[in-house]
Amino acid sequence: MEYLNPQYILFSGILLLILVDFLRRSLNSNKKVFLHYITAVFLGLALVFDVIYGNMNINLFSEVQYSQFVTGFMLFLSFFIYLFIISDKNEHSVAIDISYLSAVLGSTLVVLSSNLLSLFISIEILSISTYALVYMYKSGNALEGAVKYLSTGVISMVILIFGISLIYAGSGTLSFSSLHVISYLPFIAGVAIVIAGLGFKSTLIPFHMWAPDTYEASKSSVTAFISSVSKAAGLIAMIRVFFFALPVSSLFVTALFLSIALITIFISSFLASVQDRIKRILAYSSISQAGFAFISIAVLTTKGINAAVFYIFAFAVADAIVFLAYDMFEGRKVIYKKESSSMAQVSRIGAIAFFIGVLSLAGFPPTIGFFGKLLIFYALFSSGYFALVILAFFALLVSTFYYFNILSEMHVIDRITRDKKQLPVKKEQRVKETILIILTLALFIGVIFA
Amino acid sequence: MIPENYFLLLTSILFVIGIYGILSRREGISIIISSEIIVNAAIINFVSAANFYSALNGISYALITLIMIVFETVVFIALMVVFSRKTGSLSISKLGRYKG
Amino acid sequence: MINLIFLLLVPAIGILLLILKRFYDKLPSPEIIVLSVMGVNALLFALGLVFGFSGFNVNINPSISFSFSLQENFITIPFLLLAVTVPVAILLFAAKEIKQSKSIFYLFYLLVYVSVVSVFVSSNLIVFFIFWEVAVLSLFFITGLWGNSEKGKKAAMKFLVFTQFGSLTLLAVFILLFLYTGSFNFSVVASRMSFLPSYIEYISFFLLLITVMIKMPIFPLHGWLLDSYYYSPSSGTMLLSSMLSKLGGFAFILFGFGLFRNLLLEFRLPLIALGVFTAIYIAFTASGQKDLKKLLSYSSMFYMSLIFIGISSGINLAVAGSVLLMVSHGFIITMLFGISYILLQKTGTNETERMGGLMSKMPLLSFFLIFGIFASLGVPGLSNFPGEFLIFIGSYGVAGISLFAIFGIMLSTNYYLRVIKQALFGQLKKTFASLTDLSKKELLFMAFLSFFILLLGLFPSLLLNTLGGL
Amino acid sequence: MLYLILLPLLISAVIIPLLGERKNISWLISLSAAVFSFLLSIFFFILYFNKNIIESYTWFSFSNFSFSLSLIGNNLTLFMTLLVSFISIMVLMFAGVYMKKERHARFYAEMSFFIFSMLGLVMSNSLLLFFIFWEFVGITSYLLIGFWYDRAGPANSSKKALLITRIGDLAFLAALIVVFSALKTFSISSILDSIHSMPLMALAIAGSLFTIAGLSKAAQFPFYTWLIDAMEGPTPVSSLLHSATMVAAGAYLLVRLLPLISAAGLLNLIVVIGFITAFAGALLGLKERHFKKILAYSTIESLAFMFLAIGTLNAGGAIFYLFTHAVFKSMLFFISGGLAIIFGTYDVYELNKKKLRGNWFTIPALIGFASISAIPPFMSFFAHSAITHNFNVFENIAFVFVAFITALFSFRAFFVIFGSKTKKPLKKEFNLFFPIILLSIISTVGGVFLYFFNGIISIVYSFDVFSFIALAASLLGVFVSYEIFYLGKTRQLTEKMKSLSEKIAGYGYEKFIIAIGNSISTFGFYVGKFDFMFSNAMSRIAESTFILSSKTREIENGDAFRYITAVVIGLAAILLLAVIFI
Repeated sequence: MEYLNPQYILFSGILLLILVDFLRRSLNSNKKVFLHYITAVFLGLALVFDVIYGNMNINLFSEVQYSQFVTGFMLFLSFFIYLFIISDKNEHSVAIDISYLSAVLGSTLVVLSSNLLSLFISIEILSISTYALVYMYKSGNALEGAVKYLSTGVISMVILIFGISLIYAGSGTLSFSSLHVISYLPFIAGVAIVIAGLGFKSTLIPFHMWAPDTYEASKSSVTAFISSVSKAAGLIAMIRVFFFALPVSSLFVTALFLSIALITIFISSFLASVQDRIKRILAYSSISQAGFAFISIAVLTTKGINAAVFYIFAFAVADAIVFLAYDMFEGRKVIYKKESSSMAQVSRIGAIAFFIGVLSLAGFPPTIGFFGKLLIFYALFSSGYFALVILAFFALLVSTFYYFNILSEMHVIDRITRDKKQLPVKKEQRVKETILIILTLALFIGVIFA
Repeated sequence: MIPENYFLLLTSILFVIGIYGILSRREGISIIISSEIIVNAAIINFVSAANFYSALNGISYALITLIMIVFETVVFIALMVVFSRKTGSLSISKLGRYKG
Repeated sequence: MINLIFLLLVPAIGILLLILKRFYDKLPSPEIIVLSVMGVNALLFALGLVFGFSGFNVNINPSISFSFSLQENFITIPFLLLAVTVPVAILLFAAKEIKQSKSIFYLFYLLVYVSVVSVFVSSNLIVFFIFWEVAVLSLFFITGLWGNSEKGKKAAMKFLVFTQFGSLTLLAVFILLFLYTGSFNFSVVASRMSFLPSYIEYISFFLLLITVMIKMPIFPLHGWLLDSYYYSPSSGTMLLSSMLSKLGGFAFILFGFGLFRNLLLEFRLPLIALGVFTAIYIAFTASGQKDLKKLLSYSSMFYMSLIFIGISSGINLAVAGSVLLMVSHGFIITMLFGISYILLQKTGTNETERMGGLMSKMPLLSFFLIFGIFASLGVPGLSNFPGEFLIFIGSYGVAGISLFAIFGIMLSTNYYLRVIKQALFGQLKKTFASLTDLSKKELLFMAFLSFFILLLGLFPSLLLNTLGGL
Repeated sequence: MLYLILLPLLISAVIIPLLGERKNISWLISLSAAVFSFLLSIFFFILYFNKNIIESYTWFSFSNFSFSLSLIGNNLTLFMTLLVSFISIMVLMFAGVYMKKERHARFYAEMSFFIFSMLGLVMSNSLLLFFIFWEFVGITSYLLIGFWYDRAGPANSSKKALLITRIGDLAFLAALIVVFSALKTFSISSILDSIHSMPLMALAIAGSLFTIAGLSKAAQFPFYTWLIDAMEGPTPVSSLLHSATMVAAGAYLLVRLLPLISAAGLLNLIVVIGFITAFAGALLGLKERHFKKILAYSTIESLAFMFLAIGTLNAGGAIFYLFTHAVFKSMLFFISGGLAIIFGTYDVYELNKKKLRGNWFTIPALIGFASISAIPPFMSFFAHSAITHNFNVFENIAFVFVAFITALFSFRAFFVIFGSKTKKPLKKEFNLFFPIILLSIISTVGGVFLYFFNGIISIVYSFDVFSFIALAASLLGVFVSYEIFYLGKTRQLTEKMKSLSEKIAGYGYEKFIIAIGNSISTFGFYVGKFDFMFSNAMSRIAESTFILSSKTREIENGDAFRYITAVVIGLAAILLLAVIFI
């Protein structure tokens, strides 16, 4: 029983795939699809085991109160995103399956890591496999996205490890349970550098600049993964380090975090509102979502962390939905905001799912985006940050503006009845729509986790 | 016995040199090389701190770091190869299809 | 006993049917579905008036005290009357106005309907907020998609951003209440109001004021009003003016008067002064309008400011008057907007100066226009009078300044009479020689509303007796 | 049971529109309703004579406040119902002639409703009910004045009438609120009982607001202009408006609330306004050519007399004069309408050319104009003496002048219209003939009413020196006007009088009112513009931030190197902050 947890399952999946790939010569090329199914089965199994048995619990990786929930939704999302990916009949190599599995593994490990170094390793696993995913899942100009992602990523990673090494030099330990705050310059500098390093993964401004480009360059289903699961991992890492490992409740850290969060929310909102391409708006919106989650982390209270975890879940699901739905439209050349009117022609269900996803991102009830924001404001209020909430309101207004700019252009609805001219529906589109429906349902049912 | 602070000073200097290296050149390769300098600084930190605290895990952290960074470098260089093949240059500034 | 959930379930079934209609064309037309839904709901409401309503409660997430609970409160019945009846009339009207994407329009229409009804009966603040937002959203789309083709979207966006800010401040109030009382349940919150520290009380009260002032709207925060009223389709304008603005008043009574009564009493003088200023300012603004729809939009705001005066006086007499005025104004303004749309359709212009002498060609329409105008001028026997009267009596007792709002009524007499004179009286223009009077459906619409205007005007005690809990 | 008096007319007001346009049926219904009301009034008058019966109904009540509507049956109110319903019968009969060619249903429905409201008004004991009927009267009069909506004149004048009387309505409303807040009751009788428990401030406010209401309804200075314009309406409407209903309501209100007004200390003001109005009305009437407008000015003046009586705490005199005035003024309007039906004009000089003296209109007209001038033996002479009872010396002296000028301007009209002798007699139509003759008989022998009247309301006559001086002045006025207008002597004087009245007319009061109206519109227009800018200001601010952010987007120019730089800058910033703060 001890080994029946998602991490081992995923790891064995990776090994199996490598083995099979190694023996590929002997396999028929038709059997490749079979490998995809195996991958999907492993992801599904991981999800099931997470729900039943929870995560692995060893030296460097241990469960915390929310880890089962977080890995659960990560696996849930990864599973459906993967199903979405393979529902495309496009040939893709087993390498992608492997990197996908290892990315998922990395992100679940981030949640569990109880040591700064294991955190670093998990993030590395996640990063490296997502670089590969971005590049290998060929779409338009994936190379540019990959290069931008990678060059920023490499620097962030080395910064991170340097920060970790400074912390080690300052305190002599990297284990979260034994770390404690000391007022020693190298240690402080290390902490500061770690903030910068982790900021990359969770796309906080000013470490966000790769994100819009990479999101736009890579295939939307991959973007869905990066912007939901991988970003969730980055934010969870923030929580791990700054709430559990280094409970620094000094005014300085709070002020720094809050200002980073506010800057992130505001700048991304304003930048999103002047974009023309839908995907880029979504990219910036995804950054602003991270800002919201971070604002809740920044208060550094239990309420704030709970709110942040729930909010991360909420926006991850919504982000996954909008990017997956957008994947369907992207194929039909719906690029610019004003073209969103033809979304509904591509897929009516896709359009509606996109619609609801955006609503959730904008924080409209009764979706979980609203409940996430509710919890965040609750956390902020209970720590007494009234002015901050009002500021956040303004940012929300701006975000309402750009979200609804897409939606009102969308005519979700207007054209459907008028134009009977529907594009022919393929079988895989039905599969995709089903996936979207399931995810959309999660947007409503997710309330029970709040 | 060299005091711990000397090592920290050294690694800080290395760090700054690395950062300078990253900022001064636009070729992908120079970025990865400068990054290596920073990683080396981190490794020095780990090792010296392990010595200072007389705990062995610092050494193992250094080794793990080394391994991980090798992966990273490999991926980076692989991508750079593709990149230079496609664009005929190593300057990452040449990219500009996706912007603001 | 009629369970309140039925009032929500019936429209929900209607929504489902509308969605299913996509796939099975054999279902009746959307208008009929919506009409029957509303008919059944009205019947349920009538039954409920006779046999009483019972509450409904389902716990969803106890950790944030989120339960789907519906309960009558002290001002529910009059508002329910409004929410159950006026949309029927608007439907009669929309059936003529809306030509494209009918099923989607009615989907949004039912959403507005169900959300307004639910806001009035919900006793959990989250449920309240959810439906509050759904109403805003649906109206955003109604304005944006069926409104003026050029400016509709912009107006809708303005409406959304403004009201969204109001919604967020309301949300902040709810969260603050939850923070200190530990519950989103209205009755629990009400019983634990003493837990709030005084500064929190102040903060929440002012946030609530912002919400109310945006929603009703009141002077500095009324920027969205004109655009969204003007560029909406007429049925959207009717929904906005008769339903959405009433949500603001409802929230003000429920929370401002129900929860923060001490603060309301403390601040009533400046609030009444603000209301009086708004009333006079808007009456002047309306006097300057040449366009009938704009004029009506502003005049609608004028009555909302009277309501604001009434509620902020904090006297139960005036609050009861505000409730009456809100209900009655819902009927009247719907009728007036309907007439303005019919005039636009028939004469091709919204400017009263360019009409003239229509009375000889359209006696029925003229009758209803004059009827509506006199009703909104507060002629006794019609529904605005008891409300206005109670508001003035109540608020005069606490602030003599409220009498100055009567000057606003004077100004509105002026502009309304100008409308009658320019549009109906005078010589018939030659271009209008072939005008026809109201059709049967429009007549039904008018008669339906007039019936309620007369009924509530003659027997205000029908509503007042339900307000005993104030 | 008093509401029974109201019912017939209400029923007729509802039934007539339902029946639609049918020949004469609307007329018959409304006439018979008025007759019913009249009979019921007689019945109740006899039943409740010298009693004080209050019938109260609760309209609605809320938390200890009861909004009750009550009717009162006593000598005064029932006498007023008698008067109103009687005059209404006469007017409706006349309307049968005058409105033959018009569309009936709307007219008679509105007339019935109008009479209904007036009957309700005179009987109501609750101020709330009083206000309700007061509003009804105002609005129905608006609709009636604008009966010929497709002509420019009625369209304008009806708007003006309602606007100006609406000032009074709203003043009434405000006063009602003030009184209710102070005393928690609407009942006039209990209000008058407890005046002294009212705070002085509230009393003053309420009193002046009620006075404004009364003045505006009764078309006194400075509100009189609407009444002149209201002549654009059909003549039956004018006659009803002028005699027993609309304008009388203003005086009646003050009569009912006389103790309150006097406690508020407004009596002298009312007297002054009364004199101003009387002078102004008479002088303005001098230049008028339009028969109905001359009558309108005389109405204004007569009402001013009532206000003089009210201002001197002489309720009985006011009511007596109201009665007298109602009788002769409606008759004069019938005459004007009758002439207009036959000759198609209201212009007195046009009528002069038609050679009217000697036909059957002459005697009633003479009676009417003599009544205006208060010449014995007509009833109005006694009424005048009743008015002047409480006058002091100054008021009496002023009144002498008024009497002179009144006689002058009223007989001017008579002499001009009936200036030349005719040969052929005019046709007599029963519905026209009967009311005129009946009313002229009443105005003639009305003096006999005196003793009867005294039983109804306490009236004191004062046939003192001044009343005879006033009589002499009136006769002088008749003589002067005979000299000037009939014989055509002293043209110079005529010209002077004309120019004087034109000067008064030209002092721009009308223009001033119109200017106020226009400036409200203009001001409203600018406020509207301001509001438009104001509401757009916020979106402008939002747009400017978007412009700002479209500049910021330039930072992300797609150069990956810049992205790395951003990371390093961010790192440096955080590091710097960390080092500085710790």
